[in-house]
Order: sequence, then C-alpha cells, then structure tokens
Amino acid sequence: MQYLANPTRFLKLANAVLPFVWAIAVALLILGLYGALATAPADYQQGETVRIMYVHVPAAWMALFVYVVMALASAVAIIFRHPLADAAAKTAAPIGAVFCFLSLATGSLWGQPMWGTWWQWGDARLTSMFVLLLLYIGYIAIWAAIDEPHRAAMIARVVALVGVINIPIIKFSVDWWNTLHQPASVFRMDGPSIAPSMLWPLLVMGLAYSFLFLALHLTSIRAEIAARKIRQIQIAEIGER
Amino acid sequence: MTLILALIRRDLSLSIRQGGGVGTALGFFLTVMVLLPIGLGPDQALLGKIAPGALWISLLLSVLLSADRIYQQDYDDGSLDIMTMSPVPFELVALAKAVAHWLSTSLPLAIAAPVLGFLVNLDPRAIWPLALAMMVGSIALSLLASIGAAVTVGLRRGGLLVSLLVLPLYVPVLIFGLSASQAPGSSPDIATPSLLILLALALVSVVLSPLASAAALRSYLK
Amino acid sequence: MTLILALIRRDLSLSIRQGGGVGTALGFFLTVMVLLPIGLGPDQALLGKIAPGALWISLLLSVLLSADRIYQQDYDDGSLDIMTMSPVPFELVALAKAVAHWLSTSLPLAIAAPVLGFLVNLDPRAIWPLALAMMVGSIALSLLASIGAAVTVGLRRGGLLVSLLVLPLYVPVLIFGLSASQAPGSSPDIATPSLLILLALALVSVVLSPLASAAALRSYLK
Amino acid sequence: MELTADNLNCERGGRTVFTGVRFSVSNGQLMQLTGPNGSGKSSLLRMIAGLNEAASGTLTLHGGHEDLAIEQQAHYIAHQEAVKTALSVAENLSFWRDFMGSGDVDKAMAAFDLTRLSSYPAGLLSAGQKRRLALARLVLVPRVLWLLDEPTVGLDAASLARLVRVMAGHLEKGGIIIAATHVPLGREPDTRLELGQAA
Amino acid sequence: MELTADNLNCERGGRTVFTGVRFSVSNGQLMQLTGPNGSGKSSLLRMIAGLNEAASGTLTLHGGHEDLAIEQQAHYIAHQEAVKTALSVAENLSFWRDFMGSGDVDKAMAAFDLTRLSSYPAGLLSAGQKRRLALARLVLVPRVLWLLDEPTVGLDAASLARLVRVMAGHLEKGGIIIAATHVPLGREPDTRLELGQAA
Ligand code: HEM
Ligand SMILES: Nc1ncnc2c1ncn2[C@@H]1O[C@H](COP(=O)(O)OP(=O)(O)OP(=O)(O)O)[C@@H](O)[C@H]1O
Ligand SMILES: Nc1ncnc2c1ncn2[C@@H]1O[C@H](COP(=O)(O)OP(=O)(O)OP(=O)(O)O)[C@@H](O)[C@H]1O
Ligand SMILES: [Mg+2]
Ligand SMILES: [Mg+2]
Repeated sequence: MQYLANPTRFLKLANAVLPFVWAIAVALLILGLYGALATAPADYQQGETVRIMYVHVPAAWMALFVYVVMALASAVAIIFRHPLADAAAKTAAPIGAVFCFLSLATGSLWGQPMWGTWWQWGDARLTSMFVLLLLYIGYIAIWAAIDEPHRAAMIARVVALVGVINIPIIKFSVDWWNTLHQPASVFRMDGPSIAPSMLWPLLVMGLAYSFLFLALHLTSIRAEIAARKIRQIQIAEIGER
Repeated sequence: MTLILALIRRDLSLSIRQGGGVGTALGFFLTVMVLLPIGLGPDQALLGKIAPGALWISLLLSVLLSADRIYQQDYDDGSLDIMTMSPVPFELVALAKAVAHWLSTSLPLAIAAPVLGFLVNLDPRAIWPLALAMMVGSIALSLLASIGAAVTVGLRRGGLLVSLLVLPLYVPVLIFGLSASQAPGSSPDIATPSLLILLALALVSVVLSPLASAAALRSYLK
Repeated sequence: MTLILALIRRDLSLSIRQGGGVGTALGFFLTVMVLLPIGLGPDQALLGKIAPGALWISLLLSVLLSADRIYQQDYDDGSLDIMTMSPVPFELVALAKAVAHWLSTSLPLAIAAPVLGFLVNLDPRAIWPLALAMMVGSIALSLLASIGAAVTVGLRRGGLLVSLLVLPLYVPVLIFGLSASQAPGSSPDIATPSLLILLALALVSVVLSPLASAAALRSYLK
Repeated sequence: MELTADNLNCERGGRTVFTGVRFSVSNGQLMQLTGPNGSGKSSLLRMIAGLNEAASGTLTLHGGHEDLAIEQQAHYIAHQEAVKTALSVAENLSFWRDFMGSGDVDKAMAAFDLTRLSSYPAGLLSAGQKRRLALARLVLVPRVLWLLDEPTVGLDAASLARLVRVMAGHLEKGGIIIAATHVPLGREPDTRLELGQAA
Repeated sequence: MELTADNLNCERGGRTVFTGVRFSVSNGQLMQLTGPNGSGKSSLLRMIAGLNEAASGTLTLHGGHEDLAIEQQAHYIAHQEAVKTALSVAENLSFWRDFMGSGDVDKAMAAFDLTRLSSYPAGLLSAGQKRRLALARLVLVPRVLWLLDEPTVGLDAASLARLVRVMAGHLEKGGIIIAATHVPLGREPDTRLELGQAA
C-alpha cells in the first residue's frame, strides 16, 4: 500500500491493469447476463420478473460495499495519511451512489408486481437504503461545498466514518423490524438457501459488478490525479502573475 | 435596472458557489419526506391521501430554512450598508434578493417536488395541478420568508424566530396551495379558484415583501 | 472540569440572552404542529393515531434547526481558535457545547412536547412513555445534530447541508423513539426494548459526537 | 462645494456619545477625525453616511447634486469591508461597479496593486489585501465625498503610499475626504476635528 | 527559554507563502514580524499558535513546560477578537479566566482602562475598546509566549502607551513576544524578521 501511495507509481500501475480489468468486467457481465436471461429458470412463484434479481441484488450489494470501501479509505487516510486514500474515497462516492440508485430503481420496479407497490415508506430496508443514497449525496455535497481540497478531505473523512453506522442497520434491518423485504438468502451464517441454477448467475453478476466498480474506480482516481495536477498548475500561475 | 440584474446575478452565483442553493435544499426536502412516512406510519392508502400535504409541508420548510439567511451575510459584511448609499430604492434591493432566492432555490424545488411525489404514492393525475400550484405558491413562499429573514437579520440566532414569524403567513399559502393541488375531476372542483387565490397571494407578497423587508433592514442599519 | 462547567454556563447564558434558545425553538415546534394537521387533513381519529409521530417529527426538526449553529459563532469570532490552545482535549469542548445545547433547548422541548400533545389528540395514556422516550432520545438528537453543525461550520450556507447529513442519523432515533412512545398495554409490547435501544443510541452518540465534531472543527481551524 | 455640520448630537444605545459637533469641509479638503476610543469617530462617519440618525443637529452638503442625498454622493469604507469571500477580486469589483453605476475595474485594481490577484477568491486574501480591495471601490466609482474609517489599518508601506496618492488625486479633483484615524495618514490634513473624551 | 523555528515552509490553498524561515527568540525578547501584505505574517503566527500546519520544518520551545504543547503556553491575539457581543466586558473576561485556568479579571480590566466599561455589553464597544478587551486576555492569564497580530490597530494614544507598558512588564518577567505589524510598536524590537515578497 505504501508503494501505491505514490501517485506516479499508482498511475503507471493503473494504466497497465485497466485494460484487463475492463475486459474481465465486460466478459463477466456478458456471461452473467447470459446465465440470468437464458439459463436460469423462471421462478414458480414469480415468473419472469425474477430476472430483475440479477440486476437488483448485486447492485444492492455493491451499494453497501462501495460505502464500506469509502469508509475504509477514509480511515486509511486518517491513520496512514496516504495522499491517494482521499482521492479513492472521493471518487468511490458517485459510483456507489449510482449503484444505490440502481438498486432502488430496480427494487421498486420489482416491487410493483411482487408487493403491489412501487415503494413502501416506513419499511426498514427500503427506508434505510434510501438513507444510504442520501448519505452518498451528502458526502458528495461536502466535496463540492468546500473549496480547499485539503480541508474538504478532512471533513469528508468524518462524514464517511459517521455514516458507516448506517451500513449494519441496512444489512440487518430485515431481521430487526418488520419489512416486506425478504431476508438474506446468500450471505448468511448457515450457507446460501437458493437454487444453484439461480445462484451461479447471481454470483457471476456480483463478480461482474465488482470488476466494473474496480474499472470505474481506477479510471476516476486517475482522472482525479490529473485534475489535481491541473489545479496545482493553475494556482501556481495565479501566484506568478 | 442593470443594477438589479447585477444583484440578482451576484446572488445566484453566490448561491451556486457556496454549496448552498438547490442541491442541499433538495436534500432537506428529501429528508423531510423520509421522516414523514416513518413518523406517520406505513399505511399506503393513508400516505397516498396525505401525499400533497406532505409535499407542501416539505416545500414550506425547505424554502423557509433556505431563506432565513438571505440578508445575513450582506448584513454582517457591511454590503447592505453600502447598498443603502445608492440612489436605488432600497425596496428594489430587497426584491432583487428575494427574487434571486426564488430562482435559485424555491422554483427548482417546486419543479422537483411533484416528481418526487412518486415516493409518497401521489395520485399521478395530481402531478400537473400540484406542479402549477407549487410554482405559483413558491413565489409567495420566497417573498414571505424574506420578510422573516429581514426582521431577524440583526439577531444572532434568528433562525427559529424566523419560523415563528413566517409560518403564520404560510398558513394561507398552504391551505389554498393544497386545494389547488387536487387531481382534476375530484369534486367539488375548487382547484381553479384556489389557484387564483394563490396567484393573488403571490402578487400581494410581491408588493408587501419588499416594503416590509426594506423597512426592517433599514431599522437595523440605522 | 471547572473549565467545562464554565463553558456550559457561558453557552447557557448566551442562549438565553440572544433571543434564541427555548422560546423560539418552542415557537418553531408549535408552528410545525400547526401546519401538520392543516396539511394532513382535519380527521380527528386519524390525527390521534399519528400524534406521536407528529410530535416526534417536530422535535427532530426543532432540535436540528436550533443546533445547526452551535459552533458557528465561536468559529466566526475566533473563540474556537483560542479554545484549541488550551490543555483541555478539544473533544471535551465539543461535548460541553452539545450538552449546553441539550440543556438549553432539547430537554425543555422534550418536556413540553407531551403537554402540547393535547393539540393533536394524543392518547393521554401515552404521555408518560412519550415524555420518557423524548427525554432519552433528545440526548442523541442534540449530540448528532452537533456533528452536523461541526461539519458545516466553515460553510456559509451550511444550514441545509446539516439536514442532509444529520437526518439519516436521526432515522433510527425516530423509529425507536416512536415505538418506545406507545401507550402501555398496546400489543405487542415493544416499548421497553425500544427504550433500551434509544438509550443505547444516546450513549453511542455521547462517545461518537465529540470525536467526530472535534475532528471536523479541527480541520476547519487548521 | 461644502459639507457643513451644525450642532450634531449623537446618541447610541441611550447614551450620549458627543454633543454640539460643528465643522465644515469644502472642495479639495481633507479633514482628519481624531479622539480617544469610544469618542464617536465611527459614529460620526456613519451619521454622514446616513447609517445612523443624529439625535439632533443638521448636516448639509452645499453645491452637490441637488436631487441626491448626501450618502448617495459618498463612499464609506469601514471595518466591515463589504467583500464577498466567495467571489474573486475582480468579481467583487465588477459587482460594485454594476451596482453603483459605472467605473473601470482594471483601473481600480491597478490603483491598489491588486491586478495580480484579480482572479483570486477574496476569502483567501490576507488582511491588508482585503483592505486594499475595499479601498479600490474609491477609485472604481467616482463619488465626491469619501468617508474613511481608519483607512490605513493593515496596509504595508507600499500600499499606504498608494492610498496617499489616490487621496491626493481625489482632493485635486475637488473631492472631500473625512478620515478617522489614530495614526498619521501620510498627508497633512487641511482641518482637524478632535472629538471629546470617551464616555 | 527559547523559541526556535527551523526551515519553516508555509503553504496555503496549495500556494507557497514562504519558505525556509528561521528564527530564534529567547526570554525577554520582542521579535517584530514585518513584510508586505500577503507575505505570511499572520500565517506564521497561526502556525506557532498551532492553528495552521507547517508544510515542513520544525518549531521548538526549549525550556518551557515539558508536557505542554507550544500553543498551550501561548496567547494569540488576532483580528478576530474572540469577544462575545452578548456578554459584558467583565463576563467575557471571567469566562476566559475560567477556561484558561486562573487570573484576575479586575487587574486585566484596569490594565487596559476597561474598568468603567466592565458591565457594558461587548457588542456596543467601539473598535478600539473591543481591541482592548481582546488584549486584556494577555494580562488576565499568565502565559509565557505572546503572539500578537497587529496589536496596535485601533488603539488611541493612551491605550497604545498602556500596551507598551504591559509588553515591557511581560518581557521583564522573562516572557517572549512575537508581534506582526506595519506600524511602529512603540518599543524597539530586540530582533526583527522580515518576510519576503508577497506571492
Ligand atoms: C426499492 C425496493 C428495494 C430495495 C431498496 C431493496 C434493497 C435491497 C438490499 C439493500 C439488498 C442487499 C441485502 C443484503 O445484502 O443483505 C437486497 C437484496 C435482495 N433483494 Fe431487495 N430491495 C428492494 C426490493 C426488492 C424486491 C421487490 C424484491 C423481490 C421480492 C427483492 C428481493 C431481494 C433479494 C432476493 C435479495 C437478495 C437477498 C440475499 O440473498 O441476500 N428486493 N435488496
Ligand atoms: N485561508 C486561506 N487559504 C488560502 N490562502 C490563504 C488563506 N489565508 C491567507 N492566504 C494567503 O496566504 C498568504 C499570506 O497571508 P497572511 O494573512 O499570512 O499575510 P500577512 O503577511 O498577514 O498579510 P497582511 O499584512 O495583509 O496581514 C496570502 O497570499 C493570502 O492570500
Ligand atoms: N451599536 C451601538 N449601540 C450602542 N452604542 C454603541 C454602538 N456602537 C458604538 N456604541 C458606543 O458609542 C460610542 C462611540 O463609538 P464609536 O465606534 O463611534 O467610537 P470611535 O471613536 O470610533 O472609537 P474607536 O477609536 O475605538 O474606533 C462608544 O462608547 C460605544 O460604546
Ligand atoms: Mg471607530
Ligand atoms: Mg495579517
């Protein structure tokens, strides 16, 4: 990690890996979609709408995961003062927000046929997921609102770490209080409780999303480093004039 | 006139740069919308029934809270002092600042609110009437809030006092706004007359607000 | 220790003198309570059912809005600068200011709210549980709002950003506060466990809030 | 042109700050206001700027614009600098130019050596730089009467020299300057007004 | 006792303000900080007060309290005066006394001739009176290192003389003073630090 903390070295590495990461992401995505749309059976209860699951569930996982990544990067930034950790947290946020939005959108699309409603306020899982979206927006707003990058970084760390409390609340909300949403069937103590023919496309999609995230994240960190350099040059110019 | 445009332009660009403005007002709006259903219970039919009310209350509170500092900064840094020293009627200055607030915050909220109505099971047929009513109503909201902002500008913690002063003025806007937001076809059809009253309220505040705000501001400056 | 008491005492007397404090927070509370029935319709039975929710939401918003400037003035006039130059851990300073806010505003509101419940047809048997839940919950509310206040202290128009940041943290307080406010005898009896969770939330925020607030404030000062 | 004060009394917060102040300044004159802290220098300037009311007494400007009030022909530079921290130096000046009429932003920046800082956000300026930005309003829009409250505060030697030059230019063109200050202004005043003991 | 700075670099908002600043001041010495606007005087004082981070370089206080950081042994008087407008003069000082340890409010008020104003709300003070209230903290609580940013601003002649006397007393007792200023302090400094050209 110490090695990666140097922006130039990071750039070199990112440039080298990125094509492969993109390639893997696309390949997995194709495979996963094939599995989801062609081979996986329609549900005996839910019919064809079950296929929304292959978009919805991994998106929900990623929304949670990306926030954790963001919080971890913030913790790393506080403890080890890596110059790149803040950039990593900053650039993860918009991607996470998109995943979060995707999960919300597909969830409510799915909810219409399943529960007979787009949206159910007061439902623990749904509400807390929505709150997660708000947290993402708040985090992004902090970066936008503070001019000085150094200061924005420090404040954003606090916001990310305070907000991370929400993650377990979302994860366990289905167990804790009444909700329409079904409890975890993949990540649970006693092993997955889902048919293998549905499980593998789901897991492949999960993997595809992960690589997609990695690709997007590396790309935007690279852009962020470039933006910083430009900013520095501009500031230097103002100074000289 | 260019002078007033210059002021509006400045306030707009300040509101964009200072991380205030629409973004966060929208955030607040959203969060009130989150709290209401949680607090009021998850009954879907009930929610659908109270949806316009919930949207209007969120709009009221968001506008009120974003407006409470319209004049604060200009007061603190002495800009208002300088502005009184110009041949322009001070009322126009007050009007310009309220208009800038409306453009930068209330109007975007009024446009976004009906769309967010989906979240609270808003009857889709009510979207257009709601959007129209909110657009007209938000004019009154911005202008009335700016009176409160002016009255409390010299008080350090005026934020809540503003609410106390302005919310009574908001009650008529809320009442007529709500009845103007009814889905077409609901009987009795009071949407159109209510909308007209709302328009009248907006016009009255266009006249009243600059006068009252300017007077209040002047008395702090003297 | 005397130092912390001195700070709490100062903040209390400032909040009394500056026309902020309980009076206006109560005013805001009242007006939200007035708007809710207007916005949500005048059905008495319905109103009684949603009364605890309405009271809780008003409490949340009043605390949030009164807290959003806990640190602002001390930041603007340089007092916070001087406070960092003392041997006291800055976390204690943050804690003291949040405690002063709780004492001056949230606690009085939590005590007054159940009494005002009469206005919204609150089930009289729910008064005691509601009062207890609100007293415990308000601790968490003040402390969490102070995080938001610290995070936005250097931003001019942070008021609304505060909401965006804090309301997500308020959701659990609202949920458990509501279920802890049930009239005794309602089944299932979840009031007691919810009250315990509320207490736990309060304790967590006592630890978390000073850490987070101090970190945020420090980064604005550096 | 002549600004005359007759028997001005000033009350603030119920207390009398000064009584019976008389003076008259005319074209091309610099009047220096002195007096101990709290003697009412700032209050007097605000009074002329129309920002405080006199408890009694009159202020008249002979020979100015007939249909403009005194404050509409005056610049007032105070401790609060009326500078927007979120706007750049040039944007701050452009706004005041548009608001006050017409003027030349570049010339104003040049007069106080702000040209290099023109696109710098005003919030990041040092104390003296910010002061210079406030003073630049004097050059930006021509107004006949300048009311300066401790104008030299925070200025370095070069900027002080610039201010002196700008003031000289204004006086030559027939302007009037009233400046409250505890330190020498870098130019002998034409008249002095010494306010009394602090209450 | 000695405060030493070695090769201090200061960056603000990504721009380098100064580099390679070295100095050392010891017991009983007054160091005057000079330099044009924007050269970093205020930034340097804030750095010593622990309110800015140095981009690089070190600051050490030899012979002070071992277990206290530099800023905990220092007073910092800046443009923002840390005065609560809603509290009276005496209440302001009592609060800082309680917060900073112990001290004598009456003595502090007397040192800057504020006794007559003791029950006056600080919000109604004139600029110079407010400044004196801020300066009174120096006398209120004894701390060895004084960091003064343009301390003479707004003071009338009598108050300036008082400040000079208070500074002399502090130096005699072995204190250290670092003062940034554009105007003479009323006392010859023992050392000077001239910061470079403004960026
Ligand atoms: C807007 C509405 C919805 C939201 C916000 C939402 C949110 C979530 C979240 C956050 C997860 C991840 C949970 C975890 O990892 O423990 C998840 C998983 C899941 N959701 Fe939804 N969901 C919504 C609607 C639905 C609907 C309508 C269905 C179908 C009945 C559904 C079925 C599932 C399933 C099967 C999982 C996988 C659970 C697992 O195996 O762990 N969701 N959803
Ligand atoms: N908060 C800030 N962020 C970024 N840059 C800043 C900030 N404050 C000051 N600066 C810049 O740092 C430089 C030094 O400022 P500083 O206030 O230390 O100067 P100074 O020597 O005290 O000037 P003056 O004589 O005007 O008081 C200036 O160029 C200023 O623009
Ligand atoms: N807003 C106010 N309300 C009531 N009294 C005030 C107010 N502002 C100032 N005063 C009082 O009026 C008197 C004159 O204040 P003013 O600021 O005019 O003095 P000054 O001569 O400018 O002093 P300085 O040299 O300190 O700037 C002071 O005694 C002050 O306490
Ligand atoms: Mg003065
Ligand atoms: Mg300085």
